[in-house]
Order: sequence, then structure tokens, then C-alpha cells
Amino acid sequence: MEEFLQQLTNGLAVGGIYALIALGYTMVYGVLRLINFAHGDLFTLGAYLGFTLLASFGLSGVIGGLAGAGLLVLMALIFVGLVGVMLERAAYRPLRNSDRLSAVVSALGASIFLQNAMMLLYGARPQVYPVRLLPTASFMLMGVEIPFTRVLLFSSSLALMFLLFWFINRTRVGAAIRAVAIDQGAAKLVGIDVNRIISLVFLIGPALGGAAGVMVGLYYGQITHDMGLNYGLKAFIAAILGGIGNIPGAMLGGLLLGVIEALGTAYFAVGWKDAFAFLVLILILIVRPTGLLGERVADKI
Amino acid sequence: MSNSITEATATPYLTLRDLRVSYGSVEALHSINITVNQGEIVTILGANGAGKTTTLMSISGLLRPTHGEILFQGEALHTLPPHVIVQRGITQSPEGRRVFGTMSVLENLQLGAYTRKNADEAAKNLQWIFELFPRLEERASQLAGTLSGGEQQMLAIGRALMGCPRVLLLDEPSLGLAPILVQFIFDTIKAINKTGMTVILVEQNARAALKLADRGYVLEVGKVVLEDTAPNLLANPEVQNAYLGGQRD
Amino acid sequence: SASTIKIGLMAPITGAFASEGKDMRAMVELLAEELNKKGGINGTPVEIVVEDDGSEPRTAANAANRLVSKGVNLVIGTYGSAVTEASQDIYDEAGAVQIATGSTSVRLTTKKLPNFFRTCPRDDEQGRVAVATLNSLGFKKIAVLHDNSAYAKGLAQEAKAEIEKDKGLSLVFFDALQPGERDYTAILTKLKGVNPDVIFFTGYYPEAGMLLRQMHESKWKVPLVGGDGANNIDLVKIAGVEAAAGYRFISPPMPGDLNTPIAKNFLEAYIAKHGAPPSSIWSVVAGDAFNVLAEAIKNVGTKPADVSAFLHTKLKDYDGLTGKISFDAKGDRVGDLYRLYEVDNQGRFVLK
Amino acid sequence: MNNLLSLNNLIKSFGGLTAVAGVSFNVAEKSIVGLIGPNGAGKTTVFNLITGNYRPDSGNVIFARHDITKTPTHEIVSKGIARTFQTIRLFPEMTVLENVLAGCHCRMRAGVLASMFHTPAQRREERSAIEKAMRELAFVGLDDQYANLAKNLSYGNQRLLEVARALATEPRFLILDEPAGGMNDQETADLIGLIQAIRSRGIAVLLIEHDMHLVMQVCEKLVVLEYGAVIAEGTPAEIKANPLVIKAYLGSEELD
Amino acid sequence: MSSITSNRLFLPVSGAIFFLCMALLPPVLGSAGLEGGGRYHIGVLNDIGLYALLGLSLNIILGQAGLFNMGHGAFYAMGAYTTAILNTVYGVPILYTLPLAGAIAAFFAYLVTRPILKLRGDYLLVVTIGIVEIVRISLMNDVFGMTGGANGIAGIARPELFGFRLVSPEHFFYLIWGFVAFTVLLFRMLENSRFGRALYYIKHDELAASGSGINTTHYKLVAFVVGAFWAGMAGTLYATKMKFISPVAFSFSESVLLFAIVILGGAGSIPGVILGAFLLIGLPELFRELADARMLVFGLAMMVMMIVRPQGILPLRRRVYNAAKQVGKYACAIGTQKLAPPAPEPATDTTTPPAPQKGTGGAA
Ligand SMILES: Nc1ncnc2c1ncn2[C@@H]1O[C@H](COP(=O)(O)OP(=O)(O)OP(=O)(O)O)[C@@H](O)[C@H]1O
Ligand SMILES: Nc1ncnc2c1ncn2[C@@H]1O[C@H](COP(=O)(O)OP(=O)(O)OP(=O)(O)O)[C@@H](O)[C@H]1O
Ligand SMILES: [Mg+2]
Ligand SMILES: [Mg+2]
Repeated sequence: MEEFLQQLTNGLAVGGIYALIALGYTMVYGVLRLINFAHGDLFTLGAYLGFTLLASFGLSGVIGGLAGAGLLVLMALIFVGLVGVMLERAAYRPLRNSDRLSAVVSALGASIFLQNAMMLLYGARPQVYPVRLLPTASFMLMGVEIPFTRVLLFSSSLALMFLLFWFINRTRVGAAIRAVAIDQGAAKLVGIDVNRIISLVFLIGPALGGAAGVMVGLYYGQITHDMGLNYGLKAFIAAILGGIGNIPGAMLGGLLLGVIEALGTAYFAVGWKDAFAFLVLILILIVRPTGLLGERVADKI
Repeated sequence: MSNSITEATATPYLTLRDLRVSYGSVEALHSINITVNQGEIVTILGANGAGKTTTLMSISGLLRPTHGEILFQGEALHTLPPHVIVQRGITQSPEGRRVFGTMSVLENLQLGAYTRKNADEAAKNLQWIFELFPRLEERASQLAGTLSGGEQQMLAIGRALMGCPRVLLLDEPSLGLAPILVQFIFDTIKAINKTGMTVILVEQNARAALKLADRGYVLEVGKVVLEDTAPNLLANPEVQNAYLGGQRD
Repeated sequence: SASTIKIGLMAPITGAFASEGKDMRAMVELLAEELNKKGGINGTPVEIVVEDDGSEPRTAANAANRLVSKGVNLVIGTYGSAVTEASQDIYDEAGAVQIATGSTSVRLTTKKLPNFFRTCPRDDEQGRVAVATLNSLGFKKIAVLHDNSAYAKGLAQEAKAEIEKDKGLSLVFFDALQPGERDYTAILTKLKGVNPDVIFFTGYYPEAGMLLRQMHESKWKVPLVGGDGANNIDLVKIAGVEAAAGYRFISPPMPGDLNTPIAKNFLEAYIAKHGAPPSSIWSVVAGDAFNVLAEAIKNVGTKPADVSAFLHTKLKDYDGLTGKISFDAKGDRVGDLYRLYEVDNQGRFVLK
Repeated sequence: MNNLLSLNNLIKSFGGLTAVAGVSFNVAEKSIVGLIGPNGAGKTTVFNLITGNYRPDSGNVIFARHDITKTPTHEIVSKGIARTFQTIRLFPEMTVLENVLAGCHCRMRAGVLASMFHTPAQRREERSAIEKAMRELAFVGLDDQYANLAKNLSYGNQRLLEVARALATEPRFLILDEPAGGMNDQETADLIGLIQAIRSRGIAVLLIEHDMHLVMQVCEKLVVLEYGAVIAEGTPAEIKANPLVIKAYLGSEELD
Repeated sequence: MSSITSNRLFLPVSGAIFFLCMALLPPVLGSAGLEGGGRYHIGVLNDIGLYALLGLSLNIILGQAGLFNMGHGAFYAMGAYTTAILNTVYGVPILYTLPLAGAIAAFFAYLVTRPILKLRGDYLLVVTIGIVEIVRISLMNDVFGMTGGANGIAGIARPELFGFRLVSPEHFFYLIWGFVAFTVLLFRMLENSRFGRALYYIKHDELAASGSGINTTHYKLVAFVVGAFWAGMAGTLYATKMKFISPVAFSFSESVLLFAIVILGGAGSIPGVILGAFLLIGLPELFRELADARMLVFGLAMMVMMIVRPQGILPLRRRVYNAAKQVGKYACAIGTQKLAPPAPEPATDTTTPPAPQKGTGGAA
């Protein structure tokens, strides 16, 4: 039982990170239906940015503790958000009126480009965050040791989810974002500046990805130029599992994926963990073809 | 072709001058001239593919003319992006309705007021729309995409009205509506027009449109071939043959 | 052209193992530079022709074809066993000599290819040494963890076989983690459940570092022992000095631990150029491949058949960067190579 | 006369909304029946229940003495029911001819292998399918447009193309959802002739239409729906005079 | 009419010219004074051919039926392993394993895609990613003790054709490209048939397709099965070309690459897919001189190509059905006989022209 609970918290910790990346993913995905292969690499970019700030600019001496971590996250948020906006301009906007799979391939090119750019800039060896800004304390709950950082990470994912949900579903701009997602022409007809909305989406989504990158760097320490591939894929799966464009769904999908992986590890051959996770996922989608929380569909014939 | 001079007394409000619009390499409008005066109902008639929708989409800025200009109260519209055109007070209920299918009826209507600053007025406007179309109020939380065809048409018109337009563009508003509602919609257009709103109406139901409108234009393959007051057009034998199904009564 | 001696280097310059490939290139190019400064081999300078194998079989086959097409028939490389295997036939058919560097899979040399060599030891050798070492350190309940790569799994299976041979030892865990991930707490929790005396991790250093770090964070103190894939100084950076302290691994010796002149001189030059010693053993092993090739050319010229014959029979106890080098008839490196290293509490690799 | 189609007490709801609340009526062989009613009355939903696009919550659909309530859509088509859609659903990037060939599909046999190797039988079948498609195109008056892309047709012609595609399935029963929508009076007049010609081929027609001129002229029987229930059934003359229908649907203005 | 005929001839003629030129390439490369007799270049062309084959097989599923399959590598792997196991364990000659590899891959596709056909768009995409990952992990874990785990299977024989053993890159060049040519021919016929049209209808509007009487689920399944069959056979060619296979070659990114080949080349377009293979397999080789920046430039090139040609480099040009004969036959009818009753049951050999109800002049 204790082991089960321990594994559950392990899974929730990993899932929390998947969820964090998936939230940014689903923003872009929900609006443009773009399978943004580059999202994982923007996440990596955030992680490297945090690394550079800490290591190169001597920030490690100046900042410390949670405030420092917060500052770092904020800087990644802004910088990666701007990169996201530029990426949209360069790689996706020209393809806006074409088949959506074309944009997928462009995104794939962007992903390869970013990944190799980071390899050339930072070298192929893993980099390690020079200082630990996050507290190492932990507490016991029902016989399970829970590090404080996990709680922090988890609650920031949760907070972000609520914030995003509120933003998308309860604000005027959020409604405009959803309208753009459905029919850009009709959105223009009601006076929405479609370009601005899409830029905004590409500011928020990548910014969240970049922030997640810094958090992963702070939490795990080690970062590599190709880590975006795995995390990006997991985030994509989480977003789909929850239901396309569904923000609580992305969160739920991420958490579930993390938990399935942990339980797969615990009660299944470890080497088969990912196969197990995919199997569960496929079964879930067979039973619920539009994801766990479902996608809003209006199939009127 | 007799080009009778309009007896418009007001200054031109909305002017399409020498307008050419193309889809790719195919020109759909060849030098169109249309003038709309403030407070008028102007109808644009024409067979399928004549270029009516193209004209309205150009006014709304979704299509860019290759030549000519669109002036609204002296200001060039054809260089403005669509959302600014809406801010200037020109909204449209487009062909094919184009409601936001996966959003609720209420959200669709609220988006209609996207450019409006004053929330109270928008709320009042919403109340008025619900009075016009009680069905929309009944279905306020239903996803727009699951509405019946006619219900969606009401929503599209309602959404355009939510922008509190000075010029309302209606592309075949009676399409798919039950007869009782067609009458009602046309009466409503008249009533709205009386409050000072200018209306450009594209209709297949030419007879009803001409009964309603002050003036009309007839388009044929991208050209204006006739332009006259509505009663004159209604009486015009060419129009009767081509668009009114001959002497039917 | 005839004015240079062309030596090929097939290495993962891009892809999953790019960092190893770049180290290999740095190492071999520096050795060639040093050699050319001294006038090359018998007066002819050496030229290194690098081809990227992308850490992937198909790209490796193209790289091999390309080297062969360029007339290069003395080749160093490459790192991964599966990638090497995809290129073996191409070199063999072209009659080129290939000296693999990091490819430890047993099968590579059981095919009896006449011109294939490797400067790294084989998995079975390492497995035997590893289990003997664990045994001598007094560990009885052994958990073996690999990462499903050809190398790590090969080593793990050899170790498993060794453990099962010995009645005094018991294998309490045998499974794979997923390389490239960040979070190994789930697998650590599971390992904790079987309560081993030691965990023998046969994979690479990034995962070893993460395992150490997370074991340290969860305050679980069971010894972790690694194989030569974990011999990389970045491991300490990843784990943190505190977590890495006490970590042991077995590996061929690092140049700094040899007191041969070639090793000492070269290490100095390397540090002077790159600011740090080579980060992993695999680039050093690639350097040794270069050294033995150069030695052979010096003695018998550049004809592949001659070089091959020389390496098989004439080269005895050559002083390499990783110790004495000789090859057996299959092309495997002979001699017992492995040493036990431990990380001290300053984060240095110390030879035991 | 024999009933070709009978609907028995069909019920269908979406969430809390009962779109079709116990609808029963019959369509006789070789007849033209109109289904009318206010917007949102459930007419299109009834169509979707007949064609298998929706499954009814209860009730059944009998076609040519077979219960087709649970039959999948494509099988219903091969049993002889064809339809057009309220919003045009053509294959816009395909030629007019290929659009009609879609309708021929269910009367063709060639499998994957025959298709891959273009066996003589397959070629023969292709040829005759093209002939049939051209015949249907000629029937609706679009044969000269066969090589055009469907999206380049005018709205009215696209509607006709949909009809041609439906006819190519060799139906015994054709259902048309607002065929005159977006057509001007002249085109509507032509459409009336077309519908009558379809019936004279022995095909029964059920149509939804808000154009009363068309409905009154072409239908032998009308069924009026309101709030998902049949409120009246009868000849056009009877319906025109029915006060319930006038109040709910027609309005006061006299019809032309 | 002339434009239609030239249209019809354009593709076959240019296709024939292309394959003729390809056939002449090895001797040309061999005598071009390239070191090593163009061995490397032919090797790269072989890769391109193999990926063209895989791309064509995926094209049926992704390009023609519009089913988002990002797990095509699973079928490819199935075929390669079938051949490897049959050959190394049971000694079955390579060319005999070719249809078997196809059949096993196809059967596998049948089993795994059946339950997921109702999934739409991206949901299907994720599930296919899942399938290829599960296959790869199973291979990695030495499932049934037959796949050799991460080590893979070595010692796969070379194919023998009428007693002639294919060994050199040139031999494989003709084997692979011959197979590509054969495939192009068959797939072109398939595209222009009831089957090909059905896929196209389904891709563009599933509802309208089923409303026209097409069993959409059936065709989707068959698309998967046919695509998998060919991918399986491509697996055979890969296995015997490399003589050695391991799970690394069937990673998820391989499936993504195939996906990109189809989309970048032009979804649904046979010449497009072949060109896509040339670009996506050829360009990284072309950029070898750039060393470390090789893949950086490749990624950039991919973006630029997509932006410059959003519909794909050679987008699908659908065949214009030549109904000229039929039109000729009806031309007089349209002119003369306006209101004759139409033939109720159109017989295939009818010569009586059906009359249009609505002529150009309208019913006056
Ligand atoms: N997206 C498009 N691409 C290419 N051509 C188009 C497009 N939309 C319209 N056209 C062409 O432009 C011309 C005018 O079309 P438009 O839609 O403006 O006509 P309309 O008068 O509104 O007709 P309808 O009564 O059918 O709505 C037609 O010939 C049509 O084929
Ligand atoms: N998929 C669905 N989900 C929810 N409600 C639906 C759905 N389909 C139809 N409805 C509702 O059922 C009612 C009947 O719709 P239907 O489309 O059948 O109307 P209709 O009679 O065809 O109207 P119209 O003449 O306007 O086309 C409508 O109120 C509609 O909003
Ligand atoms: Mg129009
Ligand atoms: Mg309807």
C-alpha cells in the first residue's frame, strides 16, 4: 500500500510536468489545430535559457531560493514567448490557409532546426544547472515521503490550469481565441483581429512551455538539447488524451499519463513501461474517441 | 440598358467605385459601381455566381479589390483590415451563416459585440435580440452547430445586429427560413431600418427583397446591369423574366 | 591524394550520441595534428576524413559507402554496436580495415571478418569482471538495471549469466529503464522494494547521474555500481558531488591513470587545447584506434591487408592511451583491462 | 397503393431536447411527399433517422417491408434510399463526373485486386459507370459540365449535382433536404420539372422545403411537423387551409 | 479536349522517362569518374528508393484516405522482422519471404487498426504513434524470444533471383527501383479506380461518402491493409539490403520522417511522394559537408520548402476522367431531344440516349 502511494506520488510528479507542458501545447493546438512539434524544443529553449542566466551571467550569485527561481521562470516566460511569436510569423503564418498537415511538417522542420541550433550553441553534452534554487525539504504523509518541490510543481501546474481555463472560457479575449479556432473568416466578420489573437496564442503557449523548461531544469538539474522530443511527445499525447483544446483535459491527460507510467513501472516489467502506457491510452481512446473530457463537437448534419 | 439616375438627395454614404475583385487569376467583379445613401435599404439581385457575395465580402474587407475603391463616409475602407471595418460600424450576416459551431448561442451573440466598448448597451442589445428571436433565448446554452438550419440563420443575423452596426450587410437572410419567419425577418429589417440603420440586402427571394428595398442593383456575371428604384425594378419586364419567375401571380 | 594518408573516422556527430561523437572527433583530430607536427608517418601527413553516422544504422551505411567511395580504407568507428554492425559488411566487401571504438557487442567479432578490430573490450569480458568485482566487494543480492540499448543490455545479460553461475550470488532484479528521461523515482521505488545489496547499472552516464541524484534526494543509500558507459566526468555534474561520492564503476583506465609517456604527454596536450581532459573513455578508445593504425602504417604501409595482418600478429603490447594493446585472431583486444574507479567526496574519479 | 416507407413512432432526443417526439407517417410508392414545418421542428432530424445517420431512441423505420432502423447508412443506400443534404456536401475538389461516380459506387463490384490490376471486368464496369454517371448528369442538365470541378459550379447547379449523385445510386426512394434553398424563382421552376421527372422514373420522393410555391405545386401529400410531432397531414389544399399550420408555419400572408 | 488528352499522357510519359533515366544511372555514375564507382551515390539512391516505396505505401493511408497515420514504421518493422526471422531461423529464401512479410504486416494492420478506425484525425494519429512505439518496445524486449532485442538480427541472406545472387549496391539499385516502378504502376491504377475514388471521397467528406453508399469503415481498413502490405515488403528489401536489422531503425522518428515525405512531396500524389523521398533522404546526405550544422540546415530547408509549396512540392493532380466518348454520344441528344423520358434502369450497353430534363434553354 505504502509503495503504491509512493508510486502514485511519483507518477503525479512526472504527470505534473507533462501537464505543465501540455497546457502550453493545448493552447496552440486548440486554436490552430497545429501539431506543434517545435513545442518540445521551445520547452528545451526555456531550460537552456534558465541555464545560461544562471551559469553565464553570474546570476547564480545574485539570486537564490524561491524568488530566484520565480525570476528565472518569468524571464523564460517572456523570452520563449517572444520566440514563439517569431516562430509563428516565420514558419506557420505562411501556411495558415493550407492543409493543416503542411504546418505539421513545417513544425517538424522548426523542431529539427531548434534542436540542432541548441546543440551547436551549447554542445551535445548534457548541461547541468549550477545551483539548486529549489528547497530540498520534504514531509511525510501516510508513510510516503513527499518533497516540497513536488508540491510546488504540482500546485503551479494546477494554478496555471485554472488561470488558463478562466482566461479561455470566461474572458472576452478567450472567447475570441476560441472563435478564431473555429472559423477565422467569421471571426474577422465580428471584428476580431485574427493576426493579433494568433500572435497572442503563440505568446502564451510557448511562454508556458519555456517556463516548464526552466522548472524541469531547476527540478531535475540535467538538461539536454534533445529532451524536447520526449517531453513534447508526451505533452501532445496528454493533450489528445484529455480532448483536443480542452484545458482541464490537458491537465488530466498529463497527470494520468504520469501515473500510468509509474504504475506500469511498479506492477509491470519496467522495460515495458511505455508500451503499457500506450496500451492504456489506446484503450481509453477506443472507449472515449474524443478524449477523456471530450472535445466540443457539434455534428449537425 | 436604361441607367436611370437615382433620386438620392442625401450625400453618398457608402460608395463602391470601379471595383474589381479576383479569386486567384479569375476576376469575379469587373468594375462595379454602387452607391448607398444613409438610411437606405439597398438590395443586390443576381443569378447564382453573379458576384453578390463577393461584393459583400469586399465591403467587409475579407476580399481585397485589385482595383478601385470603397469609401465609407469619405474614408477608404478597402485598405483597412476587417476588424477595423467592423469597428467603423459595418457588420455582416454572411452566406452560409458561419456561426461558431462549438460555442454556445449566447457566446456567439456576445462575440457579435466584440468590438463594442459599452457592456451595458451590449447587454441591452442582447435582450432586444432575444425578444426578436425567442428561440435563441430558449437555446442560449446550446452549441450553435447543433441548431437547425433556420435557427442558425437567426443566430447569424442576431450576431451581426449585436455589433450595433451603422450598415448591416445581409447575405441571403431568408435562406432556409420558414415562410412565417421570412415575413418576420423582412418586417424586422424594415423596422431596424426605420431606426436609421442602413441595410444592404442580397436576396434570391427577389420579389420580397424589392418590396422591402428603396433601391436595387442587378448584377450579372460580375457587372452591374441595372440600377433603379425598387418599384421600377419590380415593374421592369426584364427583371420579371429573369428573377421573378415571369408573371407568376 | 597521394601526398596524405587518409584515415576515416565514422562517428555520431549528430543524433542521440552526438556528444560522444564530437569527443571522438576532437580526440582523433588532435592526435593526427600532433603526429603531423612531428612530420606525419614516415614523412607523410595524415588526413582525417570524418563522416557522421547519425547514431543510426541507415546513415551509418551511407557514411561507410561514402568513405569507401572516397578511397578511404582505414577506418575508425564507430560508437554504437548496432550502428557499427550496419557498416561492417560494407567495409568488409571493400576490403577496408575497421577499428570499432565503443562497440562492445560480442557478436561483432564472432563473424570472423578478417579486417575488423576493436579497441574496446567485449561485453562478456566486462560482465565477468563486473560480477567478480561485485562479489569481491561483498555484495550478494544484486539488482541489474540496464537501458535496453544493445550495449547496456548486452552487458547486463553477460552479468546476469555470471551471477547465475555463482551459487553465492542472487539476482534480485533485472530490468530496463527508459533512457533520456529525467525522472527515475518510480523505478527507484520499485528497486527499494527488492532491497538489494547493490545496483549494477550497465547504461550510460546521464541516467547513472540522474539515478544517483534521485537516490540521494530520497535518502536511499544503496551502492550503485556502473559499467564503462558511465565513465564520464559529466556524471558528477549531473548527480552533484554529494550524491556522486562513493559511486563506483569499472572501466578501462583513463589516460591520467597510466604512467606511460604517450598517455601523459597526450593528456597534457588535450587539456591545453580543450581546457579539460576527455570527458569519456570512448573518445580515448577511439584515440587508441588511431594510434594502432598509425603504428601499423609506420611499419607496413597503408595497404589494408598488410595493416590487418600487422594488427593481428605483429602488434604486441603497444602502449596506448588506455594501456597495452594487442589483438587476437578475431580482432578483439586482449589483456585484462578493467579497473575499478570510485568517486571521492570532491567528485574526482579515483582508481582503486 | 403500397407503402414504400413507414415511420412508426420515431423518437429522438439530444440531451434534454426532444427533437423528434413520436413521428409516424407513410410514403407511398412513386409518390412525392413534402415534409414541412417551422425551423427546428425536427424535419432534418427525421431525415437523418431514415438514412441511419442518427439512431432513434425508439420507434422504427420500415423500408420496402424491411426494418432498416439499425442498418448502417451505406447499406441503406444500397437498399435504395438516396439523399441530399441541407447544406451542400459535394466533393468540391473533384470533377462533376467523379462526384456522380461516388453515387455509382454502391452498384459496382470491383475489389482491391481488380482495381489494382484493372482487370477486363473492372474496365467494363468503369466504362458503364461513367456512362451511367453521364446519363444522370444529362438528366439534370449538367453533362456539359462533367469535367469542371464541383466547387466551380454555381450554387443552383451544385444542388442539381447532388441530386445527380443521389440518382446514381439507383434509388427507389429519394429524399431531398431543401433542394430549392438558394435558388431563384427561375431555377426553382426548373427544379419542379426535375422532381416530377424523377417520379416518372418510378422513384418516390420525400422533400423538405420552405418554398411553398414549390411544395404546393409538386407534392401529393404534405406532412407538417412542429416541435417534433406531426400536427397535420394531407393534400396541399387541405394543409393550406389548416389554421394550425397557418398559425405555426405559413403565416398570414397569402402564398403566391 | 486536347488539354485533357495531354493531361492524361503527361504523367505516364514523364513517369516512363523518369524510370528510364533512373535505369541508366548506375552505369553513368560508374563512369562519371567518381571515386569508388559511385558506390556511395548508389547507396543513397537505394535508400531513397526504399523510402519512396515506404512513402508510397503510407500515401495510400495518409495521402489518399486521409487517415493520420504516424506509425507506419510499425508495419515496416513487421515486414523486416518477418523476413529476418524466416530467413535466419527457418532458412526461407529472401524472395519467398517477400509476400509473407507483406501478408504478416497486412494481417497485423488488420488486427490493430480494426478497433480504431472510428477515431478521427489527431486521435488516430496518437494511437498510431502508440502502435509503432509498442512494436518498437516489443522488439527491444525480445518479444517471443525471436527478435534479438536491442541487438537485432544479423546474418540475413542476400536475395537470389533465378540463381543470380544480388550483392552489390547496383544489384540492389535495380531490385529496389524496379520494385518502385512496379508499385507506381499498380498504385496509379489503384488510384484511378473505384477503390481509389472511394478513398478520396472518404478523405474529403466521410459523411457525404457514406451517404453515397460507401462503406467507409471497410475502405479505411483496406487502405491500412494494402499500405501495410507494401510497407512489409519494403521491410524485406531493407532487411536483405542491410543484412542486419535492429529496433533502432524503426524508431518513432522514422515514422515521422515517412509522414513528412508524404506531406512535403504532396499528399496523395505519387510523383510527389517519390520527390519527397528524394528530398528528405537525399538532402541530409547533400548537407554532409556542413558537418555539425547538417541537420540544422536540413530543418531549415524543410520549413522553407513547406512554406514555398504549402500544398506539397508536386501536389496531387487528379486525373480528369475522359468521358469524351460519352459526351460525343450525347451531344446530339442534348441538342435535339429535350424531354424524352429517361431510361429507368440504365443498361450497360444502351444506345438510346437519356434525355436531359432541364436543357440549357430552360423549360419555356
Ligand atoms: N473562393 C472562390 N474561389 C474561386 N472562385 C470563386 C470563389 N468564390 C466565388 N467564386 C466565383 O466568383 C463568382 C461570384 O461568386 P459569388 O459567390 O460572389 O456569387 P453570388 O452572386 O453570391 O452567388 P450565389 O447566389 O450563388 O451566392 C462566381 O463565378 C464564383 O464561381
Ligand atoms: N446533434 C444535435 N444536437 C443537439 N440538438 C440538435 C442536434 N440536431 C438537431 N438538434 C435540435 O433539434 C431540433 C430539430 O432540428 P432539425 O435540424 O431537425 O430541424 P429542422 O426541422 O430541419 O429545421 P430547419 O427547417 O431550420 O432546418 C432543433 O431545435 C435543433 O437545435
Ligand atoms: Mg452568394
Ligand atoms: Mg433542416
